Amino acid sequence: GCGKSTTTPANTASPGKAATTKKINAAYFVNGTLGDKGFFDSAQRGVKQASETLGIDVKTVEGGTNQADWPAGLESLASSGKYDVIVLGTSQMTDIIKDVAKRYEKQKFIFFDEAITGLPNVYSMTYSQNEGSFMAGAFAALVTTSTELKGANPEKVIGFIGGMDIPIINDFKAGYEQGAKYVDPAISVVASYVGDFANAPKGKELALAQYNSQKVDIAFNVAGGAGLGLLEAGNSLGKYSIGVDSNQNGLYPGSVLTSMVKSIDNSVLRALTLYSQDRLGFGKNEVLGIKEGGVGLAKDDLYNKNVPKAIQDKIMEIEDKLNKGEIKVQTTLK
Amino acid sequence: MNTRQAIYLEITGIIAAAIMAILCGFIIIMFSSQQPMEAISSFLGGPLSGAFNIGTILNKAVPLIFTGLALSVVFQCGVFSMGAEGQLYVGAFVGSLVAVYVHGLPAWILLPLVLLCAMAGGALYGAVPGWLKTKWNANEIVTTLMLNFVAILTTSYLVNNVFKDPASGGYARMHYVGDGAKLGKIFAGFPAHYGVLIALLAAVVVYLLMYKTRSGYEMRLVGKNSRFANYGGISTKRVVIVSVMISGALAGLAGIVEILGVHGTYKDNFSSGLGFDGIIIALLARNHPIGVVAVSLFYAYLQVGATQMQVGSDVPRELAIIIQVMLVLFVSSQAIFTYLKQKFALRQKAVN
Amino acid sequence: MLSALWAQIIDLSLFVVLLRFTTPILLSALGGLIADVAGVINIGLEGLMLISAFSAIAVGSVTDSWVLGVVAGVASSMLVCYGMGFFSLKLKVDMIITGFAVNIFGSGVTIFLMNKIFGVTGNYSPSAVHNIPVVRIPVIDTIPILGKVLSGHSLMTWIAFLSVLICVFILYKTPYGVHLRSVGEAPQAAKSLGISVNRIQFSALAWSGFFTGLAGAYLSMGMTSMFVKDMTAGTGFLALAVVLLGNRNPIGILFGSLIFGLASAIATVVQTIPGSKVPSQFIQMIPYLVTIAALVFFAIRKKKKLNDALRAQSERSPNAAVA
Amino acid sequence: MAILLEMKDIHKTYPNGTKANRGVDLTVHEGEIHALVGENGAGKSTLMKILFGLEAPTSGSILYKGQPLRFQGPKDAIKQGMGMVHQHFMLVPSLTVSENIVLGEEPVKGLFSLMRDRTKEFSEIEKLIETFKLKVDPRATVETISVGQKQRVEIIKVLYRGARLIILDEPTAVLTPQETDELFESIQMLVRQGYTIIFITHKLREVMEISNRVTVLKAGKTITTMLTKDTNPEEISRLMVGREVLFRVDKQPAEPKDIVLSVKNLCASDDKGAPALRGISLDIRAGEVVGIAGVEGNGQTELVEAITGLRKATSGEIRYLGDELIGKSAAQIRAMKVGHVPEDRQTTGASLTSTIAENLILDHYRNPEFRRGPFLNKKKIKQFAKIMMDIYDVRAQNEDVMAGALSGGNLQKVVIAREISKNPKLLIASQPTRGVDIGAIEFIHREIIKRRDGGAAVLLVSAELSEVMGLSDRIAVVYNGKIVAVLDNHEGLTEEELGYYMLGIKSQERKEALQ
Ligand SMILES: Nc1ncnc2c1ncn2[C@@H]1O[C@H](COP(=O)(O)OP(=O)(O)OP(=O)(O)O)[C@@H](O)[C@H]1O
Ligand SMILES: Nc1ncnc2c1ncn2[C@@H]1O[C@H](COP(=O)(O)OP(=O)(O)OP(=O)(O)O)[C@@H](O)[C@H]1O
Ligand SMILES: [Mg+2]
Ligand SMILES: [Mg+2]
Repeated sequence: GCGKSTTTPANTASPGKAATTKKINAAYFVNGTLGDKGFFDSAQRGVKQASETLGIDVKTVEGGTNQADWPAGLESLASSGKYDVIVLGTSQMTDIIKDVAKRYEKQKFIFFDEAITGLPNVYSMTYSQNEGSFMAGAFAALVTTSTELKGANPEKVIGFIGGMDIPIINDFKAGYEQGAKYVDPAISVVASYVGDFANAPKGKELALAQYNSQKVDIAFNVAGGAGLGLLEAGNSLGKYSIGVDSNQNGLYPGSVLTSMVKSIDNSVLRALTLYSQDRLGFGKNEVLGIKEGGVGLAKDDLYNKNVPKAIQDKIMEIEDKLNKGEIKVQTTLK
Repeated sequence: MNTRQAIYLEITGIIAAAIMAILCGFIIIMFSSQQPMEAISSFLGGPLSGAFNIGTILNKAVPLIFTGLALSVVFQCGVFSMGAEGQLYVGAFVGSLVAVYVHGLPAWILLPLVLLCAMAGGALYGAVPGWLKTKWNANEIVTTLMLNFVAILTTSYLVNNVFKDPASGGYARMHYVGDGAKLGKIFAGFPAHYGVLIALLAAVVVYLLMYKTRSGYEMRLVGKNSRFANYGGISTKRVVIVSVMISGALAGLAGIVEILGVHGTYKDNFSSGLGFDGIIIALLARNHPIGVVAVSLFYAYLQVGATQMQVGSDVPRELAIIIQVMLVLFVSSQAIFTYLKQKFALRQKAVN
Repeated sequence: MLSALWAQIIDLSLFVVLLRFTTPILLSALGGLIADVAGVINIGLEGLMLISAFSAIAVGSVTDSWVLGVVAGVASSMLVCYGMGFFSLKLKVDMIITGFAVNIFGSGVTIFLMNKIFGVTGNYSPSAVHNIPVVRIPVIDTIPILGKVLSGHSLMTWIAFLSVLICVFILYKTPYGVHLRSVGEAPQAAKSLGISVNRIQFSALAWSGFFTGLAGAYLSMGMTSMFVKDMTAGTGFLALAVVLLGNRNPIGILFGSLIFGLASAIATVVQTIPGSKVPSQFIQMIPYLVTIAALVFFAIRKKKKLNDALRAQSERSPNAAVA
Repeated sequence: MAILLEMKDIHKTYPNGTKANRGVDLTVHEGEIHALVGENGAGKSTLMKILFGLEAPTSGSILYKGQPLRFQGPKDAIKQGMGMVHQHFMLVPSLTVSENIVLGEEPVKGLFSLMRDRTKEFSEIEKLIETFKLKVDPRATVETISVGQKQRVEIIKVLYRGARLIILDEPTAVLTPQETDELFESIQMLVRQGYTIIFITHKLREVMEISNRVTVLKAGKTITTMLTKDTNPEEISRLMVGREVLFRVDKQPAEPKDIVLSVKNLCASDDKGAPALRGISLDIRAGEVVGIAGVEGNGQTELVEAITGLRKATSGEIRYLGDELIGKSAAQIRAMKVGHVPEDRQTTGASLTSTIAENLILDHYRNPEFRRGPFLNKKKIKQFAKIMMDIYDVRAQNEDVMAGALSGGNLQKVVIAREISKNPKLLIASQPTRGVDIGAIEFIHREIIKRRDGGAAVLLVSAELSEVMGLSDRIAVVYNGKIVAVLDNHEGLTEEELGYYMLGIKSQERKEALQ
């Protein structure tokens, strides 16, 4: 709550910069509810860290799942005038934020996951999720024919489970397929959709069907909470899976080999830090790809321990090519 | 007891119920919040503080009024439809297609055309369970629940794959509708859009329809005693079909007005349960159209209150919603009203 | 596509999936049934299942005992049912409003408690939970086909089928069951014989909570071992549909659930077959369309059967009125 | 005889303010049949509900076997050896007869006595059926048995619980004369075995026939209690209604004119699809009342429904003033000035949750006179309803009262008012006075005759032979879906003779064939 953070001493921020840090009130508007283990939670972690390290006062407001509530929800924050900066994201908010930002010119906004340029009070950042998914696809392709991994079979089939059959999810799928084909054009991808992002039992059933009947040995979770069913299914069968959005490697060590992370938390923290130092470039959009650390595979100790060296090396190589721009990943969006 | 006293009693009952609910909510808040007073005051006072919040209440009440009316019509006719959600999607989708793809018409033709098409879409979709019921006596609760899923999935497929605006990015929507078909703000600087007026108009029309016309008389009679209606020469099957179609048309209106007034175009999955809220609204209003307006405003007030409590205190969203639910439960308690009436009757006796 | 489906029918994996989908629907539909029979339609199945799913995994993971988990799930669901009874029977709130209220409440309270107790949002997936065990029948397990048909299913699947029998027993073999039915059908008649309508309806709600609680526990400790917010995703409403599809009797509900389970299983299999050109939305629609089709089918048959039965009866005793 | 029960100065005010009892005294002796009479709404049922613990009295005292009583609910009353057969059936339609009988007191067996003991259930019921000669099949589902059998089930229910004081609230209202006779035999057998009976009825003939003493209620108060043998129907009715009541219908000989309705070879099926009408032919002329006599279930219901368009005829013709009615909808037929008082006013003749006004305009809401533009003319409708209530003496606060809050007699007046006020050329009246008090019966009979004299053709269907014989100019007897006799209603015609036709023992066709 507010009571706690006001007592946080300002000197918790990095020394030297404390002097330039001003007392900031920020709000984080969630156009949905927390607990998606994805964007929203990740950004929440970012603002939380910001409040701890920078002494910013952060108020999180959940707008709920009814889209009609979002314009009013955001506007009520902007019109209150209580907040120096409002953090929010997702492409569903693009038109809404444009409208509100024009009408509340003094209000500053930090916007993630969709590009907005030309509005002097909005800073936006985007993540090349297709690049991240490309890495996940390449990783899966390397795993599925691996001889070192016990759960891998010789068949060149990998799985994909999406929450809904919608563009944002299909962009993940497109990147995933490109990555897999890049490694081996003969790989085929089995894709299924849960229908929502909550029905974990159904997610698990779909995954079980993929693993059991389609010779899938590694599958990519792009179904939020429902996708946790996939991770569990993979673990229960001794097969593999790839987590999404945040680092899910620890959920089932040895089965969740890696996760495709979008570092929204870091980027939000970074943006707020810059803001506190008056160095944030409002009016601009920044693209955070593999190179910028905006997206990538989670390479933690578990990754190092469980993923064969050969695959790790190959992944490094592909990442390098992406960074250099030698590989171009197509996006289905726009 | 005359009508005036009855109204007083009703109001006293509502106030008593609200006080009980707030006490209950307060107890919950005490356990979980550091700022109980702020929470309560932002919950109750927040929604009425400022033109912006008041306008928001009005806007939120609009789709509730439509779906509440939609369901009150079928409920009065004795059909327990849960299908407003699906009809709302179909209506909104059809209406949006017209709004997005028909060009070159002046606004005063286009807008009514869009609304009419939405109503037609909802009505036709509503006719399906009505037909299944009258033809084969297929339970309408089952068919409407299932048809909701069918409508949501079908429209989702279409907007994602056929009618998607390529510029819409990760979440599919159609092209934005032109200004001609939009429902603008009634006053500059006040959020309420013209849908508010349409909703009020719809409530009056439904009131007149249900209580002042022959069709309304027939529908209510069929709902109350279909044997009697049949004996009186009323074709109950026809009346049932008519009522589900009127209901579907109103649900379709709910959808298209929300699109034109709030979203600006058809967005995938835009409703999230407005059709189900309508069921609660209609039941709370005891199926009376004017009651539907009052209850919708109350419901919208509670929803805005729940958001305001989240903004104005440390109470999380879930708790705010639980308190909102408590209020609804207490206010819909018949027992409290009966109790008051009995007390009243006893007092009257003592006086006499 | 069809050949792949066929292959799965042959190797019985479709059957296994069917059983898993059927279990929670069947249990919660039985819960819906008992309330419905007693005249208190329970729209709150969805919320009850969520609450039970959360309580089950919360207690189950903390105590490391699936038995305690299931008990907690069932108890919490029954407790909320008592709350429903308080509002609908004592305070005379419309039963349907109460049901919707429970759904909203269930979603909210589970998220709230998950956050308060475990400090997590969205989902709670404890490591190393002891799930409701799978029953392997020693000898049969090894027999090729029979093994797959009879062995290796969750204990809760067996409990679900057993519950059908229990419901038949309760409803038709005990005095209590007759009271339930009479209270639902003719409350005035029951009251005139000194049967307390309120008490019976309260108890019906408790049973409703019991079976729905089992269904919820199975979601979080059988089908999966986690709680995800709103993880029921409409299962309660499907169960409600199955109650009506099953013609308000336990055996009908068993068949209704199996039809729905089969449709869901087929949708799952079809979705995972590579190269299918049918859009996913239309595959997801299969169970709902099948339900409508089944309902219409049964409605037509019922109409016909009733006519036939009545005709046969009136032919047997043409002068019944005179006799 | 010893006093079994004493109710003193009972008052009851319902939550809505209705004062149903305002000082009732009732003393019942052990082993007697005590009749309780009074107009509709006099408070008879209320008094009995209080006695049985279903309603709490506002004030007053009850002594039972000398002990003061105050029941919390029917369970206590049952425990004390009371049983009540309610005015409207208190049965669960989908359960079997035996399940209904033992409901709440089921014999049990097995572990923890969890299971129903069906064997014991049946054997105990068979014993009761045997002893009291109450014929009914315990295995049948209640919704499939006849009204008379349902009444027997209600009585067995009471006996099964070991009741010694049995309250019968209008048990004969829906029974045929034959069923009534059977019921009376059972009652007499009970009394011989020492049971005590409280018997509510509107039929004074029954009071005279069976009761030992009679208590008269009026407007919630006891007027008097008399020995039946010391009084007569005229006195009782005077006490009940407060004026002289005419028992004989006062009418002039009919002057029949042209044929209004002509039914030829009409065939139709019942709800179950079995043939119910097997070739009915009948003419009714303007200015005459044709009564249909017959044991219920011989096609009367189907005949009325076929004529009024509520049931499809399978063959034959129905000519009404030259038009063919078969194939016309109920709405069209009603519009052709056919009035229909249906046999069941609670479910068919009225909508109980609608107001009196809404019930009264069923025929007129389509009428342009009651419209203003696209809307119904509320003012006109109210006015119309007020006038109707005035003419037909419907006793209620105003026209906005729910029909369900009316007593049976008043509700029937609403139905009669609606059907007669449309000035029908053909009036079909089915059981027009069932469950209605004698004052109202007199009124309804007068209205029907008035219609006849005004030139309408009247088709009367009644299970009450005295009513058929009192009102009709000609009597057609139906048996098994056919008209077996059409008799002129002359002085010499006896109930006995009619009875032979009704039971199928005699038939005109056969008689003619013999001659
Ligand atoms: N539950 C009730 N609530 C309010 N008023 C009631 C209720 N039951 C009966 N009344 C009213 O009380 C009065 C007496 O009713 P009661 O049923 O005792 O009459 P009754 O003598 O049995 O009449 P009937 O011969 O028609 O059966 C009537 O005016 C009736 O409308
Ligand atoms: N809650 C109530 N409020 C108002 N009136 C009521 C209520 N309950 C019952 N009544 C009315 O009281 C009247 C008396 O009830 P009861 O059931 O004893 O007899 P009835 O149906 O009027 O009698 P009958 O069959 O002799 O015509 C009925 O008309 C009934 O509709
Ligand atoms: Mg492989
Ligand atoms: Mg009575």
